[in-house]
Amino acid sequence: MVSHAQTHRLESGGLIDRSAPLNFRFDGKTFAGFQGDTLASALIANGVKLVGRSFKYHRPRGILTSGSEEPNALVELRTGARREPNTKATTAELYDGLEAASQNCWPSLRHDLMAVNQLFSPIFVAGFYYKTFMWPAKFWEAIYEPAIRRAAGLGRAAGVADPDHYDKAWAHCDVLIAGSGPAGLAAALAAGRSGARVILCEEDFALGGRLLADGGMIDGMPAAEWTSRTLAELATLPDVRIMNRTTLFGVYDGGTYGAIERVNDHLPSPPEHQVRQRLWRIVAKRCVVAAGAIERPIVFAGNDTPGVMMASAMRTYVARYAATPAKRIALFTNNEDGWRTVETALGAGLQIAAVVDARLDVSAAHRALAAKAGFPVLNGSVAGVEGGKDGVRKISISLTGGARAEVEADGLAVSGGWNPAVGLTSYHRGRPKWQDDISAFVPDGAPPGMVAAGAANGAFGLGACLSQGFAAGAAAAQSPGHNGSAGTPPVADDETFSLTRLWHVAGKGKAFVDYQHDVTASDIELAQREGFESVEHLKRYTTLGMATDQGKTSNVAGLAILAAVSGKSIPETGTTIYRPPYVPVAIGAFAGHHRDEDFHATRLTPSHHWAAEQGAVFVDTGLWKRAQWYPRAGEKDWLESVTREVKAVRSGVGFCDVSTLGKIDVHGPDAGAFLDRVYINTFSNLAVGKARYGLMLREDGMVYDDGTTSRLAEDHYFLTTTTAKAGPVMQHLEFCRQVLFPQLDVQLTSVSDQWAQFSIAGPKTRDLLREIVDPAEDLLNEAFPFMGAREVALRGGIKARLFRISFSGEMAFEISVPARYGDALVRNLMLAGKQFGVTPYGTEALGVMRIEKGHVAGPELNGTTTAADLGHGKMMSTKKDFIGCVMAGREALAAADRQVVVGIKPTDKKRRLRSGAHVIPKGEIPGSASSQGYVTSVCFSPTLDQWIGLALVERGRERIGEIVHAHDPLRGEDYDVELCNPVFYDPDGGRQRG
Amino acid sequence: MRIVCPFCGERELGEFSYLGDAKPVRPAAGAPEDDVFDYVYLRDNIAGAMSEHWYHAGGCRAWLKITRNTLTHEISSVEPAAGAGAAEVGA
Amino acid sequence: MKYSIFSLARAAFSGHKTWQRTWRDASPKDHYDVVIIGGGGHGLATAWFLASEYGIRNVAVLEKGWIGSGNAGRNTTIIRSNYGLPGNTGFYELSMKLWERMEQDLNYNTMVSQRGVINLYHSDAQRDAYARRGNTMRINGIDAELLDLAAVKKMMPFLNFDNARFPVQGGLLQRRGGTARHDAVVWGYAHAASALGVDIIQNCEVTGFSRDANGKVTGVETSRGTIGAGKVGMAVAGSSSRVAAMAGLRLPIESHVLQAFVSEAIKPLLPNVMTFGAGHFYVSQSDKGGLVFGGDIDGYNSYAQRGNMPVMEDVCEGGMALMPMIGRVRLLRQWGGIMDMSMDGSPIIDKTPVDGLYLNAGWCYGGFKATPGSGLVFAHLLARDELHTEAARFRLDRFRRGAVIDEKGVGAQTNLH
Amino acid sequence: MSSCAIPSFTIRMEGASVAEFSWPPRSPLEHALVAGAYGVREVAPGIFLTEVRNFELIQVMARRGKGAELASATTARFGMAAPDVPKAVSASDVMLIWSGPDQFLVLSKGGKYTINTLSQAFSQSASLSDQSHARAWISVSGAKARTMLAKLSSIDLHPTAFPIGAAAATSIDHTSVNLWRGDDGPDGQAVFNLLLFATFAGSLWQTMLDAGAEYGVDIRHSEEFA
Repeated sequence: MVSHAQTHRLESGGLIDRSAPLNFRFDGKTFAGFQGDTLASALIANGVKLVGRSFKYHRPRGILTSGSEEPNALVELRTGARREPNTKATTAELYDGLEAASQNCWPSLRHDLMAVNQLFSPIFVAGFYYKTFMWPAKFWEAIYEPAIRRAAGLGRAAGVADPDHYDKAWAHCDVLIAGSGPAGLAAALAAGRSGARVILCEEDFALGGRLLADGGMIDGMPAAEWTSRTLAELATLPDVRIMNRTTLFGVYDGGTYGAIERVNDHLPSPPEHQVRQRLWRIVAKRCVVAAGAIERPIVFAGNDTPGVMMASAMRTYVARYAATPAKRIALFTNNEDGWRTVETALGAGLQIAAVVDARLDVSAAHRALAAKAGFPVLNGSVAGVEGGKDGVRKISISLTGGARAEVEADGLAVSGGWNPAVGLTSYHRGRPKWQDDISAFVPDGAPPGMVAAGAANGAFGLGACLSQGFAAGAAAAQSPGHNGSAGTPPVADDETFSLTRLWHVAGKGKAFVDYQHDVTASDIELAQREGFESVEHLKRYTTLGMATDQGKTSNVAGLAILAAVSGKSIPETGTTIYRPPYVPVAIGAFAGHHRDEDFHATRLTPSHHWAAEQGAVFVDTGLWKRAQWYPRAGEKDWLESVTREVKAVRSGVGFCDVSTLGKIDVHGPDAGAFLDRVYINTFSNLAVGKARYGLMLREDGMVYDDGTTSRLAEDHYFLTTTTAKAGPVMQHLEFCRQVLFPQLDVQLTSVSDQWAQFSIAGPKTRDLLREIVDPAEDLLNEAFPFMGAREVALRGGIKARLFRISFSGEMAFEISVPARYGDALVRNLMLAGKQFGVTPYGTEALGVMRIEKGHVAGPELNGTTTAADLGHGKMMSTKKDFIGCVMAGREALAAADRQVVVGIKPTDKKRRLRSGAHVIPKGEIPGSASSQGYVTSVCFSPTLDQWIGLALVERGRERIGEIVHAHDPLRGEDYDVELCNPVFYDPDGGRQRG
Repeated sequence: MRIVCPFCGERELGEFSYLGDAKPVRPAAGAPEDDVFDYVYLRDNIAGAMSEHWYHAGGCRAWLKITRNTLTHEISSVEPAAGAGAAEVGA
Repeated sequence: MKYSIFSLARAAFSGHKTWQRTWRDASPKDHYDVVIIGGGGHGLATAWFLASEYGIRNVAVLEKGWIGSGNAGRNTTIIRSNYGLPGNTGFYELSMKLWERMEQDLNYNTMVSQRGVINLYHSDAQRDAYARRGNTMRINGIDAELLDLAAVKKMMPFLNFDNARFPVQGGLLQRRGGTARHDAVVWGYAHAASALGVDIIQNCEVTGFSRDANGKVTGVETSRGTIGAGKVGMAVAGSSSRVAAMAGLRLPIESHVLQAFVSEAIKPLLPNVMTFGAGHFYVSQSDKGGLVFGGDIDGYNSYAQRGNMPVMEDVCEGGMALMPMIGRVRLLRQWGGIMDMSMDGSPIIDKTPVDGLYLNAGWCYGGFKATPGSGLVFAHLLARDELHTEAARFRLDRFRRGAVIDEKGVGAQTNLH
Repeated sequence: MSSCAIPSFTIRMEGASVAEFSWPPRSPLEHALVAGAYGVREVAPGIFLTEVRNFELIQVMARRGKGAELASATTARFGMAAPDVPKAVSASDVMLIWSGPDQFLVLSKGGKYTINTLSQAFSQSASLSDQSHARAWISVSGAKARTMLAKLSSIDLHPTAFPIGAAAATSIDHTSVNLWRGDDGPDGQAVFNLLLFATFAGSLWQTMLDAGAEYGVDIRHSEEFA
């Protein structure tokens, strides 16, 4: 397709690279631009005026600004999975093949049928929706809300996974500088020369800030030359880092700053192995905010017509991009700075239609310029704009004194003064203060270590920017102790800044305050009339300042109008609270690497790769991957595999990796005394070479965790925790050791990763172990009784620890070997156990056997059960102080009608049980009063050949044998179950002691 | 937030975990139930400088007693818990 | 003036010059039957129920700043009644039923949108816990459905099902759950209460309590003078400890920051409210188009209304893990509210040991959905001096007795609730 | 492979067959680590990742009030004092790495300072735990080492902030690690060392590769004690 000619591009000038032409598409049409353009400047160069539609009325909108404060020119950038809604054309860097589309319009930008909303605009005033759509109630979700939702919103998200990658990084410096304008560069010079570590962040791709468009003379040379010399000097300083395409968006406690680096957004897609964007956490001792100021609009009728543009943006397009937003320009200003646009436009050979200046004291120099160039200077204000989606045609002016005038122009530059960029300085709830001479809020109460300099501090002159920036940089370097010479500060003259306050020109037609959200001056008046007088109420009622530009161009004008109608001063009215981020930041960047399978780290057991070779099915348990079962060829479902594994253990021998248990070495002369305080039962009297089951409470008396702890030496216990609580228990024990009982001589170390631990269970366990263990080790009951624990030698010279403990209820040992031998151990167990039919089993079979044995686990240790609830009330020592002992005695924890652990089995042996069913007394109607508990754990018991379960039931232990009702409306099931002893299998425990 | 661990130096917030008010002291064995209730449940919930227990979980595993202003998050002092670094005790 | 499409159309002819204040701008009187401290959703709802249900209209609501400036205006606007423990279940359902008639009750469109709330589960254990909770709901007459993977895929095909670290297995759905427009709830109650004679007094900070010789509270001292009161109700979640301390009370409450986030507005993307079960992330999309989302509390005591970066990252990581399609959607604003975190994660609505002083506190991060229910049961307590049957377990002495309502089972540590 | 002879034994099986058993230690990174190049290949690798295998790692924790005794026992045993601030000190065959208040790690070549050999020396003054199998040891070097580590670690690794011999107990990806800077490599580049928890090692390894891919990674493993 043929590229459209760049009809609005100047023959020469600008910071674009004319040797690097680029093609791009907007709404399906192909255009040409240059390297160094933004999408906005390239559209302007091609004479495109209509770029978007507004939020509520779908009014045609053009380009208002040249930066990240842009409210209007939002596009969907890129296509497919990379589509980015609401992208500001003013900051999107042009690249070859760029595709963008206008948004919030249908069927097309030029002929947007949603613009019918404008017909209803007399009704669609601020907050109209709070007053209607209430009847009939059902209609809200069915009709009104879907219509509102479809009409609202702006661009469309891609709707499919973001194909690009993001990462996050840390940086550290003495002095962090936001902005590379004159103040920022001067600050970097001073700090860098002093020897400080400096990071300077600039959101633009080009460095120089307003110098890029406004130029000026610094140290006797043109600004561009000074900038390049300065950058050259900074490049020689080893600890000065300049980061362009990087926006400092937030400041957090302790001098931590958030920044977003758009690493590859200027390319069609990131190169292989590279990220799209990078989130920086920058730790800085000092921060100099040299983020500049934002020019503010004046509110008048038709001020949203495409072709009405901020004066500074207008000259930026002309000077920096050699693109002409208009050929015949009118300027509406209330301050001196606006006139720069006139100078720039004249310099580029453009026509000036008129200057409308609200000030009475236009300087003689400006009047002379006007006379020379032949345009009128009108004292007054713009009252209206004639034009439409194709731009401005005519401007009507009310002259001071009441007369009216009209001027023909195709572009209107507007300057209502400048607002320092107070975002960063205000994010810790510092409220900016009003400075009368510039009629703007300036930073106050900045977070510790942060200062503002230059325009961000309300100093608008070039000389002041340089001197403030330099002084701030030097001071910021000094406080962390860098006292090198900062050298000579750069100097420049200061321009005069004179301004006559003007916020709003009364007139006919809609006058916009917040362009994107279509908030007009009359909306603000209405809100005030209805009592929304607090500036925060105003914001919430009208949505002023809540659009994607975060009110950068609208907030101050809005509160000024509110102040005027409520008869208060602007400082009395105050600002809303400033909220980070300074510019919107992609959610993907905050996530960085942590998405998809990398969302969280993964922990693998020592036998993981062996299990994977066996085709094990894995389950996520916290961060762990655990073998859930080991399917074999021909098995039709998990239940068949699990049933086989259980039967194999109960009849022969099997093993299971239990390395995920938390393991803690408890050392020291007071180790026993320490354990006595953290467990409800006593451990100081445990013999060396023995293990004991222990239960811990929280201080509020509820059960915290359980596990077995063995005494390996007089001053060495080996404590185990549940898999889930390994980390929290370690932290809790360290708290007990360091804070509660510091007088005890005890040391704790996590050895969870040091040991590969396996449970070997089944009647043939000893037979299998004998093949592995050194023949000199006696494993018979007399030498190694139930709950014995000691180190043994394995064949081949490896040392292992053996614990005669059983979770399955079978004759069983747990064996620990140093973790790097874990893989070898399972392979050797398989080899040695082949003759016994050894069977690896997973967590499902482990769970089945623990339910058969009535052992409590996660579903019962749910943080709301007491030791007595779990059937362990008698373990609670009455002879010692331990964590939780007092609160466990409170009346409700000791009540007779508590829900306690009991077994359940269906009266119909074929019936399947499900966890989460409620227990209702037989014959009672299910209801909140009749629910007496719920089913916590269920399994199919191969041993009993039926489903069984555990439940927490009121007075359950007194009701063994009672038939109750399992009520499960969620799954449409109701059936009878019998309450029974929770120990379904070998209640005497003969097998595990055998 | 950044915390200057007395053992490790300045570290970022993510390395630490929080327990809460360090003022309540665990009553000695045999204390009345009301005292224990007070220790476990009641809080001054100070708006201002507050003494707190933090744990350098992602670092040296020391429990710390930190004075921090709950209105500004400013940290004015950090000291180890009595049992952190106890090798010097009595030595 | 009654709000309707007709009054709106009429007003349009006058350029909307005829609208009155949404609520009267009242100055404090010397004495009220009931003074409520806190002009948030709960305080205003309490006043409205006192006036409309209990016939007590000599009521003032005192607000330190502007109404709705606390957590009422800083939450993620979710409404639901999917609780699992006795005490909570009935109360939140009472509240849900009041949401369902709120707009007609108040003549104010609070945009109650019953678009469904789904809690996703990622493991068998989580499914079982949700099954228990869902059955509790059903037994109490509350709608609940346990969805399997296929049903979740059909409803939300955009979730990450293929290469997730913790794959979604299903979800617990409450179709009647959803969202409401938080500020509108405040304004709606203010509008309706003011119309019934309640004085809403902004910029009026309570600085102390007036007590008689017996210690009974007889009024409040404020930045706008002393105001006498038959009874004083506190509804100042986030600041409960500070206000209670003025009456010499210590509470089982700590204040913590909860962050919330909103993205740029985009065209409809998410149909409902979702909670990720394998990380800290929940999300819905506002009618304006922004994704409104949040996660866990920052974890330490704070009154700073300012969030930290690690938690912000944690929340976004959860979001990207659940639905990587939001990677290029931009986060627009981040803010923090101060939560009254109670020691068992459940609220407290009770008389206090101080005669004449009544407490409504400890809402953790569940306060918004409770707004109408809280208003009704607190009004009941203030009017009748007895606990409403649906709030009977929210007693202050439950901690001492051990009758805690601990949905998460984490005990007396507020930052884990 | 000198001190790493694989223990083995044989047993007589039922029937007549003889099974060979052996105990080859398996690094937690054995599966994840694929020697060679990773990531960008057009440029010389900016990152060198080397897993060091075959080491002893003993955690030494002073007993209450026994700091001075432990210090003298340490000096007697190793001829150097254990650092009492976050540093790593080394002799030819051993490194003492600070790991927390009153504690340090003894890192030595496989078989050199085992838990058994050290238990005697410190029996009165310290508690010892063997961590030889609990960690994976990775050295990170190359021109882009700091840049890559800045994606993983919140610690300031600038030469002035983290000089040779500096050590830290810190976290990567919410997982505890020990990090220290050894002597610079022959190329003059800094060398950073990491001890990762074994069960997390594969996962963190992948995270490191992803962080380094854009700079080009050279991957290897070594039995040589650095």
